[in-house]
Amino acid sequence: MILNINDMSKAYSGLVVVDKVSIRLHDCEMIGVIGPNGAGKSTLFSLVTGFLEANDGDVVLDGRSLGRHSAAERARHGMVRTFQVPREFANMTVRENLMAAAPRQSGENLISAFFRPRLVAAQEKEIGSRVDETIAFLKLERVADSLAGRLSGGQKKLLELGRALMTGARVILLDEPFAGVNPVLIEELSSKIRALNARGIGFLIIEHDLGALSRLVSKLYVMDRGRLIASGTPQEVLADPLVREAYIGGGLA
Amino acid sequence: MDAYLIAIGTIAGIYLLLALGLNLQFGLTGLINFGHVGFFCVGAYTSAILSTKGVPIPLSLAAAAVLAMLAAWPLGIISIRLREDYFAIVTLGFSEVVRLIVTSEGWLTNGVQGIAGIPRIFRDGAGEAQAVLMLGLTLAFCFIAILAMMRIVRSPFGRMIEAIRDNEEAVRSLGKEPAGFKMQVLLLGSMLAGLSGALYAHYIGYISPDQFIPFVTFQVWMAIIMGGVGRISGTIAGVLILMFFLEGSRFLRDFAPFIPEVSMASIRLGVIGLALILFTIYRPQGLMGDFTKR
Amino acid sequence: MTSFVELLLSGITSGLIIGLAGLSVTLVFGIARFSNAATGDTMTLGAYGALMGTSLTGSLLAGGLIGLAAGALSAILAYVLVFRPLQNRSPISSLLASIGVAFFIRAVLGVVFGHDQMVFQMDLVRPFRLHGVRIQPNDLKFAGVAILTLALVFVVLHLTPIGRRMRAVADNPLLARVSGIAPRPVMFTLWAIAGAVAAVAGILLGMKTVVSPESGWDMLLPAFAAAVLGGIGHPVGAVLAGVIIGVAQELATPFVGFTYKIAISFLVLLLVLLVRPRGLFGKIEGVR
Amino acid sequence: MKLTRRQTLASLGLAAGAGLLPRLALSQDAGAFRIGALNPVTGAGGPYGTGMQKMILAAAEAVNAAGGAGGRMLEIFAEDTQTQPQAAVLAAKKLIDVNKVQAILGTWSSGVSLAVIPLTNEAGIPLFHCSGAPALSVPPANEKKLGYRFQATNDRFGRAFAEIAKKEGFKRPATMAFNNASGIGNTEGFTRAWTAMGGEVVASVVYEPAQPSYRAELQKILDAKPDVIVTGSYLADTTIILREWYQTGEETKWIIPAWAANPELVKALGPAVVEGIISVDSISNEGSPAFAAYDAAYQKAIGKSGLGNVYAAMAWDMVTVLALAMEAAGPGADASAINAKMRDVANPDGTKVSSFAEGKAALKNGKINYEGASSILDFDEFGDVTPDFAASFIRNGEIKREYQVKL
Repeated sequence: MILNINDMSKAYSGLVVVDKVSIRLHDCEMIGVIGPNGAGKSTLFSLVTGFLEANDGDVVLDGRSLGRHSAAERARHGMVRTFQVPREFANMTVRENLMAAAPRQSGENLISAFFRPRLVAAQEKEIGSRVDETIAFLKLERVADSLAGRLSGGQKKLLELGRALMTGARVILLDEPFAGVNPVLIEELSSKIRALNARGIGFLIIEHDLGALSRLVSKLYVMDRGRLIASGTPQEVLADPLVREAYIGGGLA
Repeated sequence: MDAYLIAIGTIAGIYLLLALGLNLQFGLTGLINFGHVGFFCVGAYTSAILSTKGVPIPLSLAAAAVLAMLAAWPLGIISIRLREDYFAIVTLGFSEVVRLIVTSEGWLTNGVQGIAGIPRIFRDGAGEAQAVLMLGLTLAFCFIAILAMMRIVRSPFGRMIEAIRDNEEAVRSLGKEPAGFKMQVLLLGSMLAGLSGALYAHYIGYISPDQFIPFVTFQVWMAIIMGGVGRISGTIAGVLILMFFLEGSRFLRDFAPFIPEVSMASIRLGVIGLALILFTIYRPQGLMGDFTKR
Repeated sequence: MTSFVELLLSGITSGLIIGLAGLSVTLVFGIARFSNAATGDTMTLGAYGALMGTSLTGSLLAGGLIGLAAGALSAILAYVLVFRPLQNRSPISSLLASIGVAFFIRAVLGVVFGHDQMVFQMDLVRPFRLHGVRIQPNDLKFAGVAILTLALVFVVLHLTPIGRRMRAVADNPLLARVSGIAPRPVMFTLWAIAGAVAAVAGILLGMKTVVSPESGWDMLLPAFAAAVLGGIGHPVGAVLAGVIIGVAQELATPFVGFTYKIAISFLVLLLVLLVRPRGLFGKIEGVR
Repeated sequence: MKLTRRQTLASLGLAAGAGLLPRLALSQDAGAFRIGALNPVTGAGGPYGTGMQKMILAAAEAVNAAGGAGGRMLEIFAEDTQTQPQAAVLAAKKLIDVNKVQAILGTWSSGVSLAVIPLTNEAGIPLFHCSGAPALSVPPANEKKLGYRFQATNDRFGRAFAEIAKKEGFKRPATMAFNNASGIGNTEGFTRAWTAMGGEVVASVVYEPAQPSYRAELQKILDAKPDVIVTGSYLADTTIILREWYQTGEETKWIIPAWAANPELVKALGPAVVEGIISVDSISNEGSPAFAAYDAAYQKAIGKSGLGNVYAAMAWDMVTVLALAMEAAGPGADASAINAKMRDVANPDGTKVSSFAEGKAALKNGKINYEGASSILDFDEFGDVTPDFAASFIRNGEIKREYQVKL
C-alpha cells in the first residue's frame, strides 16, 4: 500500500491554510504529523480525505488518483479518517456503531430490506460476528450495548478506530487519537495501533502528545503556518532548531 | 360507535400518516422538512382531479402517492446536500410554491374556488357504514405504514439513517453517501404525505389552496415533538394529543366561557407555539421518551 | 422606460425592507448560529409597538423609537428565555423553538390587537417628476430610514469595541471564547440589534402597507432568501441581496404573473443554493 | 410521565365524551325540530360568527315564544367552523350524526360552505349560508336544491358594478382582483356583464395578498389608461393599493365593494385619497320592521348596533324563514316538504310579513312574503337571494348612498 499526498494546497479568500504539502506513506508505515495549533494539520486531513475541497494537489492511493473523488468514495477505496472530536453515533449502541460501518450491506437498500429478508439476515449475522471480533480486539465488551454517547473520551477514540477497522480500511488517518484520553488507555490504544499496523494497515497520525507519538511512528512531518518545515525520524525532527522555534509557546514536550 | 368519534378517528389517521412520514424524515434521519404540507397538497389535488375526471379511486390514490414522490424527487436533487437549516428553508419555500401553483393554475385545479364534489371512497350503503369503512381504510393504511416503519427501523437501512441523524460527517468517513439515503427517506415520507392528502381530499370532499398552509406542517411537527421524536409510539401519542387539542378546543368554550371566541384561533396558535418552545427546551425527547430507548 | 425606472425605484424601496429583515436573520445566524424564524413576527411586533407609541405620543418619530425598543426587548427576552437555554444544543432545536416563538408572538398580538388591520396615519402626497419619472416622497423617506438604520448597524459593527467583538465571535466562536471575549454582552447586543433592525423593517412595511398580526410572517421567506443570497452571516450581502430580490419581484412579475410574486424569492433562493451555495458575498462556509 | 398508547386513547375518548355529555343531556325531546348553528366563531370569520350564533338562538327563541313552527319547538345545537373546511366538516358530521339536526344554518366562508354542502345534501337537509362563491348555486354543490344563499353572489355584485359603470359613463374599465373565490367572482362577474353590454375591459390583474408593494400590479393597470378601476378586494389590500395609487399621481375613478370601501378605509387613508370612490353594496332592509326586531335582539345579546354585522341579520332571517316554511308545510313535515315551501313564504305575491309571529297568523289566510332584516329575501331558482344594489359615493370623507341599481 502506498499513499502519496502531492502538493496539497488550500486557501480561504487569500489566506493560505495549507501550502503545497506533500507526504509519502510506504507499505505499512506509521507517520506522525505535528505542528502548533493552527498549523493546518486537521485541514490537511480534511483535504486528503475529501471533506474539504483542495485548491490544488492530489491524493494517490496505490497508483489511483483520488483527488476528484468524494469523501465517501475515498473511504471506500480504503482511506478512512477519524476526527479530532470523536464523532460517534451518540444515540446508537457501540455494537450498532460498528455494524453501521461494515461495507456493502445489501440491507441498506430499501428494496432488499423489505423483500430479501433472508439475504439480509445472513449478512447481518456475518457482520455481527466480525463486530464481535472487533469488540473483543478493542476490549469494548463491557460497553458493547451501551449508547456510544455515554462512553468516555478514550472509549470513543477506540470506537472510532473500531469503525474504521470495520470498513476494511488499508490506511487510517487518526486525528489526535490521544487527546483527552487517560495515560493508561493511551498505552492500550498505542498497542492496538501497533497490532493493526503489524496486520498491514498504514497510519497517518496527528498528535500533540509527542512522547506517545514518537514511540509509535517511524517518521514525523512538521507543519507550521500551512507548510511542511521539517521531516525525518522523531529524533532528527525534535532536534531541529526550526522546529523548536515554530513550537515556542506551542508547548513542545 | 359514535359517528363523531369515527370522524375524529379518521382525521387522526390522516394526520398519523403525515406524522409517520415526518418522523421517518426528522425523527430517524434528521431531515428538517418544513414543507410537508406541500406533498400532502400534491396528493390531495392529484387524487381529487383524477377521481373527478372519472379515474377509479384506487388508481387515483396510487397516483397521488406516486406524484407526491415525484414532486419530492427534483426537490431532493437540488437540496438534499444542503446544510440542514438551508434544507428546512427550501422545503418551506417549496410548500408555499406548491400552494401558489394550485392557486394560480386554475385550468387544472380550479384555482381559489377549489375542487368541490370529490367522490367518496365508499359510496354504497348507509352513511354510518361508509364512515366506518373509511375509518377502517385509513387505519389500515396507518397499520401498513407502521409495520413498514418498524421494518425499516430494524433493517441496516434504518441503522444507517439513524447514523446519518447522529453524525453525517462520520457516515461519510465510513464510505457511505448520506445523500442517497436521505433521498429515499424524503421520497418515502412524501409518498405517505401524498397518500394522506388523497385520503383527506376524498374524506372532506372539498379542497382549496388555503387548506394547505405551512401551519399544517407545524401542527404535525408539534405532534411528533410532543410525542417523542424518532419513536413510532411517540408519533401515535403525538397525533392523539394533537387531535385532542384541536377538537378539545371546540369544547373549551363550554368550560372556559371567559375566553373571547374571536381570540380562540390566536390561542390555538399560541398553544402550538408554546408547546414547541417548552418541549424543545425541557423535554426534547417528547412524552414517550426518545429514540435512545427504543 | 419611465415605467421601468419607476418600478426599479419601487423595487429598491421594498427591497430595502426585505434587506433589513434579511440583515436581522443574517446577524443572528452569524453569531447565534441558527436561522431565526421569529424574525418576521418580531417585525410585526415592532410595527404594533410603533402604532401604540404613535397614538400615545402623537409623534411618528417617537412612536417609531418605541416600536424599535419593543422589537429589541422582545428579541432579548426570546434570547434569555428560549435561545440561551438552547445555545449548546443543535441549531435545529433553536430553529424549532424560534418557530414556537414566532407563533407565540403572533398569537399574543392577535389576542391583544385583534385581527382587524391597523394603519399608520401618514400624509399621502402626490409625486414629483424628475425627467418624467414619478418620484414618491414617501418612498424616499422609507429608503432614507432604511439606509440610516443600515449605516447605524455598520457603525456599531465596525467602529465600536462591542461590534468588533461581535465580528470576532461571528468569525470564530471557539476562538473568541478562548481568547476571553465574554460572549454574554456580545449576545445581548446582538439580540438587541437584531430585534431593533427587524422592528424597523416591520415599521416601514407597516407604513407602506397595513399592520395585521400575520403581516410579518409573510416576509420570512424573502428575508431568508436575502440572507442566503447575500451569503449567510454577511450583513452587507444580506442588504444588497434584499434589494436585488425586491427589484426582481417588481420587474419580473409582469412577465411571470402577479400571483407568482412570492415564488420569485424562492426561485432566487434555489438558484443561489444550486450555483453558489456560499451566496454572493459568502466567506468560508462549511459547505458540504 | 409515561403514557401508554391505550391510556392516551382512553383519556382522549373520555375527554371527548365529557365534552359531548352536556349537549347530549340537553332535552333531546323527540318532538323538537333540531337545527345546527354552524358559524365561524373563530378564525377569519370570528368578528361575525358569535353574533350570527346568538341571532340564531334569539330568532329561535322568538319562534318558540310564538308557539313553535308546524307544531314543533326549535332546538339549536351550536358549533364552530373555525372558518376552516376541515374543522367545519368534523363539526357538521357531529351535528348530523350525533345531534341529528334537520337543518344547518349560518356557514360563512365559501370554502366552508362548499365543504359542508355535500354532507347536508347526503343527509337530505337544507344548508343556509352566506357565502359568495357562484359554485354554490349549481350542481354538484347544489344538485339537490337544498342550499340557500342569504348573501348576494359575487357574480351578482359584478353585474351591479357593470350597471353602475355604464350609468356613470365610463368607457375604459380595468379590474383588479384579490386572488380568492370572492375577489375573482366580483371582477369576472363584472367582465361578463360589461362585455355582454358590448364594452371592453382594458386591463385586468389578479394579485396575491400580503405583498410589501402592489406597484407592479398597479403599473400594469395604469399603463392601459383606464378611466375606472373595478376591484374585487378586501379592506387591507384596498388600503395598500389606494395608497400606492394616490402616490402615483394618477386620476382614476374606483368602483369597490362596500366591505372594502367602508368608513374604516376612509379613516385609514384620509378623505383626500378616497374622494369620489364609488362603494357598491347590496341593499339591506334597514328601514324594515324585521330589521328593527333583529336590531333589538342584537343590542340585547351583544350590546352593539346590529348594523355592524350584516351576517347576523342574515342568520336571524335564516331561522325565521325556515320556521315559516315549517309552519306552511304543516305538522310533522320532513325536510323535503319544508324545502318545497321556502319560496312560498319568502317570495312576492303574498301578504308582506316581517316576523315569525306575524307570518304564522297570516299563513292562515293564504300566501305570505317574508321581508327580512338582511334583504327583502326573495330566492331565485338557484336558492340565491336577489337583492338590489346601491351605489354610494365618498365625498369629503362621507359615504353617501346616491342611487339604487336593479338588475
